[in-house]
Amino acid sequence: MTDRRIGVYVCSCGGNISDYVDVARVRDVVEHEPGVAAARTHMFTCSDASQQEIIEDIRNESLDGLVVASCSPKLHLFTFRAMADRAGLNRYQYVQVNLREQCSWAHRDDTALATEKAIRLVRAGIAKARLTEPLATMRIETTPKVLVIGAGVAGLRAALALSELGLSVFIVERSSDVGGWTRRWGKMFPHQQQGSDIVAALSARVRHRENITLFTNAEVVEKSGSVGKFTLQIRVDGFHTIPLVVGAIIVATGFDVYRPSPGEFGYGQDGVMTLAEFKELVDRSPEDLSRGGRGIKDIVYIYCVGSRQSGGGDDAHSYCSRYCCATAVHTAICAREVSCGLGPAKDCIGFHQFHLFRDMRTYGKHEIPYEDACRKGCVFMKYGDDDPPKVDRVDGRLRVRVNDQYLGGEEVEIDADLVVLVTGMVPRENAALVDVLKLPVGVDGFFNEIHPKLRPVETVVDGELIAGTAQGPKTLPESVASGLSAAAKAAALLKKGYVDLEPFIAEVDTSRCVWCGECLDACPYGAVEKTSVQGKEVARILPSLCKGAGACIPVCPENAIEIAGYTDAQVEVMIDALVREVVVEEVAVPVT
Amino acid sequence: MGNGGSHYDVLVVGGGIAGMESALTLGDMGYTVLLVEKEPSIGGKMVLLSKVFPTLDCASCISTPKMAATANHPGVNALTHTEIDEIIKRDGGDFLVRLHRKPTFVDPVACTGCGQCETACTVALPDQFHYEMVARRAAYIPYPQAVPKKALIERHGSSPCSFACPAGVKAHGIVSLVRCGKYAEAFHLHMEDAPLPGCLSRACYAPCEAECTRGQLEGPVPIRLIKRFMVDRYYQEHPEPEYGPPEKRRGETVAVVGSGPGGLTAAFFLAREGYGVTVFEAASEAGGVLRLGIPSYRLPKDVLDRDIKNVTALGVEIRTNSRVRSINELKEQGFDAVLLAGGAMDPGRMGAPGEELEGVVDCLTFLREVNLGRQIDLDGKTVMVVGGGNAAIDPARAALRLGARKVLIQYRRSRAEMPAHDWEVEAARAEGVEFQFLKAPQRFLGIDGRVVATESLSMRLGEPDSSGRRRPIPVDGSKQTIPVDLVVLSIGLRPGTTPFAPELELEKNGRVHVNSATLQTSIPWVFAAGDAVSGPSSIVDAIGQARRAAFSLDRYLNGEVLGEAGFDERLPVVDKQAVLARSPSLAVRSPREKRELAAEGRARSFAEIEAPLAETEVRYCASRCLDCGGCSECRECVRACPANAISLNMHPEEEVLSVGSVIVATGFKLFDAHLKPTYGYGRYPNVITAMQMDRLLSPTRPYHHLVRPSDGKVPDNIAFVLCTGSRDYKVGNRLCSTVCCMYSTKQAQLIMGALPLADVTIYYIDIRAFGKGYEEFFEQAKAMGVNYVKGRVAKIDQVDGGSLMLHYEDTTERGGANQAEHDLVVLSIGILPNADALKLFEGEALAADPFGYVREPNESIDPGRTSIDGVFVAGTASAARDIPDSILHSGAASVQAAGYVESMRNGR
Amino acid sequence: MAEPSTRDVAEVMRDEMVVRDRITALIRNGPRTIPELAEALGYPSPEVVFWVMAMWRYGTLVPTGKAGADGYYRYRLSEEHPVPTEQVEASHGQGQP
Amino acid sequence: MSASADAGGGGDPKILVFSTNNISDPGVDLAGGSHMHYSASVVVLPVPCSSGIKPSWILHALEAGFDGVFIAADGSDCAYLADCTTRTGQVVQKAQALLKRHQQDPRRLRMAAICSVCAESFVSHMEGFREALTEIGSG
Repeated sequence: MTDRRIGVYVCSCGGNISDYVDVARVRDVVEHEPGVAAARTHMFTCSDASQQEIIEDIRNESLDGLVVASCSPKLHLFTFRAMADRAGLNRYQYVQVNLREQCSWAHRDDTALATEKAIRLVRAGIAKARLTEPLATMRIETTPKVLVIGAGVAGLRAALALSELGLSVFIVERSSDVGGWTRRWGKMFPHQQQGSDIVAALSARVRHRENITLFTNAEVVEKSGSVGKFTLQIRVDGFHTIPLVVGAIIVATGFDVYRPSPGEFGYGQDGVMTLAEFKELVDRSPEDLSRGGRGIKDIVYIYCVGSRQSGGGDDAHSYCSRYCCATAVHTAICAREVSCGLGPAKDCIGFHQFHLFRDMRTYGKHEIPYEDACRKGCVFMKYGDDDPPKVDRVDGRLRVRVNDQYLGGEEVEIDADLVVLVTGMVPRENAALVDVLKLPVGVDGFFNEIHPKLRPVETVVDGELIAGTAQGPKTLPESVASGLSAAAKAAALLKKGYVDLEPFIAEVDTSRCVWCGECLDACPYGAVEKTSVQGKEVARILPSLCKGAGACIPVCPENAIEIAGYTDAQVEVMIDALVREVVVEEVAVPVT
Repeated sequence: MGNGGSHYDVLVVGGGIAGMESALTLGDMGYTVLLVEKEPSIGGKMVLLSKVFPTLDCASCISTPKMAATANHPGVNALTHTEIDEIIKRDGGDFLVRLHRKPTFVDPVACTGCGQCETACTVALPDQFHYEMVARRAAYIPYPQAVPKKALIERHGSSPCSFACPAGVKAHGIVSLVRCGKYAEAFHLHMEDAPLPGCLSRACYAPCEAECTRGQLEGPVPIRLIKRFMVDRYYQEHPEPEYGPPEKRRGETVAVVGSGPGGLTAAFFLAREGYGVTVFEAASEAGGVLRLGIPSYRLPKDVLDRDIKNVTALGVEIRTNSRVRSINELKEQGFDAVLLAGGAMDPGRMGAPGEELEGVVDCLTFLREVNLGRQIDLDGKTVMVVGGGNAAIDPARAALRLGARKVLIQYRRSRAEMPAHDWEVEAARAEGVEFQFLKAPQRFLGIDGRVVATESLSMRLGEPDSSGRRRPIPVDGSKQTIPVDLVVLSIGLRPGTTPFAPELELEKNGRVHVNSATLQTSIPWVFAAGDAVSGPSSIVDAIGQARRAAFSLDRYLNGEVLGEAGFDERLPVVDKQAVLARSPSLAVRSPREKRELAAEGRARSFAEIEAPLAETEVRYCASRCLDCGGCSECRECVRACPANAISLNMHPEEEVLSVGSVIVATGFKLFDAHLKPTYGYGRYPNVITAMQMDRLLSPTRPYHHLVRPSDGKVPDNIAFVLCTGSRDYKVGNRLCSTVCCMYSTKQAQLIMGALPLADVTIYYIDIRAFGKGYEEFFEQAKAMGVNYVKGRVAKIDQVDGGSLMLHYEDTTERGGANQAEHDLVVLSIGILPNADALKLFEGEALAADPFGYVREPNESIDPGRTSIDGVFVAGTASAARDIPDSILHSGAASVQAAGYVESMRNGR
Repeated sequence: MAEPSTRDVAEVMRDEMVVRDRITALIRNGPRTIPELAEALGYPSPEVVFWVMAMWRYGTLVPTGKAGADGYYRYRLSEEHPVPTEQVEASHGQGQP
Repeated sequence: MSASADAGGGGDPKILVFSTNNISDPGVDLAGGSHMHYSASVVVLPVPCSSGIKPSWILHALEAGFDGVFIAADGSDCAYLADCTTRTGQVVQKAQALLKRHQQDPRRLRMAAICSVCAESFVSHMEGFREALTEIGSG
């Protein structure tokens, strides 16, 4: 019935299994299963001595399949795979059966039934082993080049890091300049460096790297291929197109500043400006803070403009923009410095800054500048989530009314020279790029990572990484860390020049496939593509992208896809073995 | 590259989420990585969480694959339970690393993680992975998801009591077994190390108790009495030993000279090894000093008889009335080796006139007569005992029991110099023995050859003599005559080795000359122990020495090299102050009451003086044990382990290696909620920390359900106090901890899921829901009904039934002083820098920022780079961070570390 | 009942080894809540919580169904006690080659 | 003489559980590791991801003699797919339609998310399913 030669090893686990499962009986029953060439019990299968014995069996008995029935595969799958390697048996022809966690320990109340179950489990393992074939890990060659899209700080820093690892980098920047928003800004928190200086330093370093190529006024217009080898078309200066081949792509396209709609908190009126605009004003002011020749003495900051707007209209931004509280506080300190110098409060008489906020989100070390602002005379007033301040113009001056929750909701009126709308970050308009790269975008409009906790720079498209504020609002150091992290992931893919993949991936039976496209839709990794075999349109699985999850399998109407290790035949023989009755005579009468 | 040891491209210190991420990233790049984690599992704190915000993913489900990947990555070597001793930057730009692997006392290869050792273990310790909400055992698997999933044993060192025992009896093990009611196991444990538990539990001077750490509090654990209960119980149930001669027999035979404690012990251990053992005893009965020297009111003879059976059951033959006069004769009789264990039997003489008179006897002779039951009538007589050792006390007390009217002890030095144990002196005094210090007889006066009086002189103390004690100098004109009927001389016993003088090298004082480590004599096949070697000493010392001599003798007969190795495998003794520091709030627990028979009544009877402890009393006394060493060495795990994986004599393994770059991923410390005393943590059981709440909400929780710690009731009104230990000058931490708002919001959501009827209130200052998806998560919690109150909590008081009154100021209300009652309060404790990170480096120091975190000198451009070129920092070691930010930061550290390694390779 | 605890946590936990026999004996006569056990044992209930939870952890006792209307669970002996030492020994012996 | 032991836990309904290598199989392991009990008639077959289970396998299991099939799904913790639960739900729907077409009671198929530490939840699901299948009776 079978010409397989399978070794079966049933472990006592020093009593952990054998106290509840009659391991000798299990062995006696299963050694008559078709294809079983050796069946033994061990006190501890994982011990060196037992492994050595199994290795000798594999060699002496020319075993071509192996079943170890012991503890959970989480403990020893790798142990026995390594043992198979040493014995010269293909590691994927080894099957582990879980007799401890899922049998003896769970059924300590009935040893007879535990033994029956163990027999069925081991028979299923044998049945699967009979249908194993030698498999090899797949080696995918990778191109040691990376494309970075966006030459803001995150992109520039990522490029530098990769270049230092010997990987070639192409930077594609849509605008004519590098540095993004940072280039436009003066003193930035938390380290009081000038944004322009940071960019200058970075771009100088980039220029010195021979293996970095920078394209400005450039866009990615076409992409094909997959991780390890993407082929791209770059359009530069609007007309000529350059082809590039890279192994990975880092998307670091940055953010935009929220632009309030006209009338929102008085926006559009003279003296009402966004935080970004105000920051530029402060940065530009060498000594006294003034506008149009008039000194600025009373400033009102209204926080959460364009952020945390739940239940609003279409372009409402329900998320928190993360950087604005700290930026506003920092800018207020800078504004005070410009107006009053670094001296104590008495030097600053007549200069007032009112911060109308909801929650002060100066997390972590940003707490210190917030404290500093409090000490330096900034007044903080909390307004209710559903009770925003109102900005009017009265007698030519701006008047802000707010119900201050710190005063039990009492209304306060403030006459202001300037109203600063603390505006958040919004996603950059990137429709064309999204279309080319097939990158997923979240409900907030930023690019979506594959896992928000543990894989914050990876996307569902292997080899396409997201960095900096393209993924969501961030401060400068956070954005740079994100860029470096994306560089790390790119290097992890490309540095060795190849990637080894487990062979448990999907495979299409082209004789059955009629190309309906269901699998293409089902695969979140883009591992399916249309191809043609002898003129017939069929699906093809890209091994480098397939994760072996199997999402394509149940959707195929023709039952044309299988995963190695979990084929129909394997699963069905296992099911049959798991349900088959255990008959006592089997001990004596070999099953044919 | 390196000075000894192996080389890795990168060392990652810390196996939490940041460390694992860094190691995996670098491993994938193709670099070799050494990951060092001090805890017994990688995974850090994240794997202990219930779920993670804002996705409510199960923390275990997303951590464990990462842990498995780290452990199995071909480029990553993950060492757990390992401490870095120092990292030194070298001129070439690489780093020298010294580390040591802490012993787990379990062979990791053999261990299958089955947990049977845990079930068997007799020591309960607070479980650090459950933040001390429940006990674990000293033998334990860190938690079900641990990687590697292997048991280990918590041992701080030898417990002082066990370490103190000259015989190596595991006093701590016996106490912990008795504490559990495992009396027979305790007996067997004793027999591992000494075969005379009955005698020792009565007549031992109990150095274990003298060393007991509890002695520094209200009094030591009464180890000897605990042992006595255990032995009595066992002997009652087992009048005969449960075993016979060992199955494995050896051809060689050994002669043991003397059947005192040393001889019996040596015979026992040799017989257990399978040797044919014959004990030669000069007296008519076996036991030596145990039978002849110790009166039965201290050691009943039936106990001694039963102890001797422990030895004879192994097939040991004891030949009484057999004085050995020549060692060579024994050889001629066919013995392959001889062990001399004769006692100090030759009485010393004072050399005073009248010493030969009838009625002047040495203490040994006197006690031998008494103990062998000779009729001695001292009714109404006066007895003087001369001497200051324990050997003076016993004859004095025996004389009282024989009817003496007056018993007097004269000692030529003062009380302070007296070698006798205090309690013996006190017991004798209580019974009516009179002590005269700084007095000694110079002459014995007799009539008809029989002593009638002594002539004593007073003494004063001069300069210290060779023994280190001050020399007594007679005071002129202080002569005093005292009428006596009997004088017992208890001075200077000498070993009875004289007959062997021609055959064996002896010291001047008559002791046998031996190699002090091996106890081998000048004749290779002769070993010696006990008083014959060290002069008169205690029973337990003799036993310990005999065991050592038997060990050497066995090695000798096996043809093995003799030496120190292999005999004493004790760990260094733990520091008692450290033990006390572990439990700063120990309450005084009354030691048991001393329940001896009243002194007046007992002094006239040879019945045993000391009353036994009752069972409940014994277990109470045993529960006072502080488990100084952690593990008690009771060996229950050794018996339980099916894989034979327990190895109690592991030692730290040191390693020196070189690495190209270092990533510090040492994580954070949690704020200690005790430091905020107004919140009552540690005093009010229903005030817990958020880490504890996270454990309670986890499926692998310490309790079977979310119940409050005061009484197991399901809580229905739970409060969270945010910013506990954060944004707070008073506790020295001005920083925001970044994660508390969100984890509290997460816990609130989970509580609403687990207890739909419960009210949950979060007291906050600002809700810092700043990350991706956080604001939405916060809104979701509000929509579920979580009540957010803006205000700092000033104080928490406990009210009736364990509930808690929170005093807070609602900053959104005018004059907002307020209070509210809750039945469970969660302190959302903050994150603090882990100062350990800064101590890793020798030489060039790793700079800290003003808050104590690892400093990143150019964070805006090179986040993750530290003050030392080539050293990087990942995760919360440089700032409070949530998980995604830690991951990003780890990526930054690892790519820069890789860059450093490349620049080194290219010789920059 | 829930007096501020004065005893060291480690010391309380250690007492499990002494008290667990008594708890076992008490619940053998029928399920009890923690306050009931505290009353019967004469120990404060926060201490009893430590012991009951450790005994649950190591398989000696289990709660009976859901908490009662008073908010308390009742505990009974589990059907399967921890393996008695004799049994471990037997399997150990069996394991010798 | 065929002294046949019941091919299952003493007459309990025979349940086939599809678990997932990364998430729910460790959860089932933990049940055993914590010495919780469920019927020995429950057997577990691990697959990579619950969204990759074929309805035909489920039908095959019932036709081969299992009384019920339980999918221990990854739920939101799935390492492969963010929408794993939805996809597995679709597998269940398809399978139930298939079962109906083959005159099998669709109640014989159940699904629940079992995380890697959901030992108690797994055991209670097994108990509930056992009761339900007992009520349905042997097919």
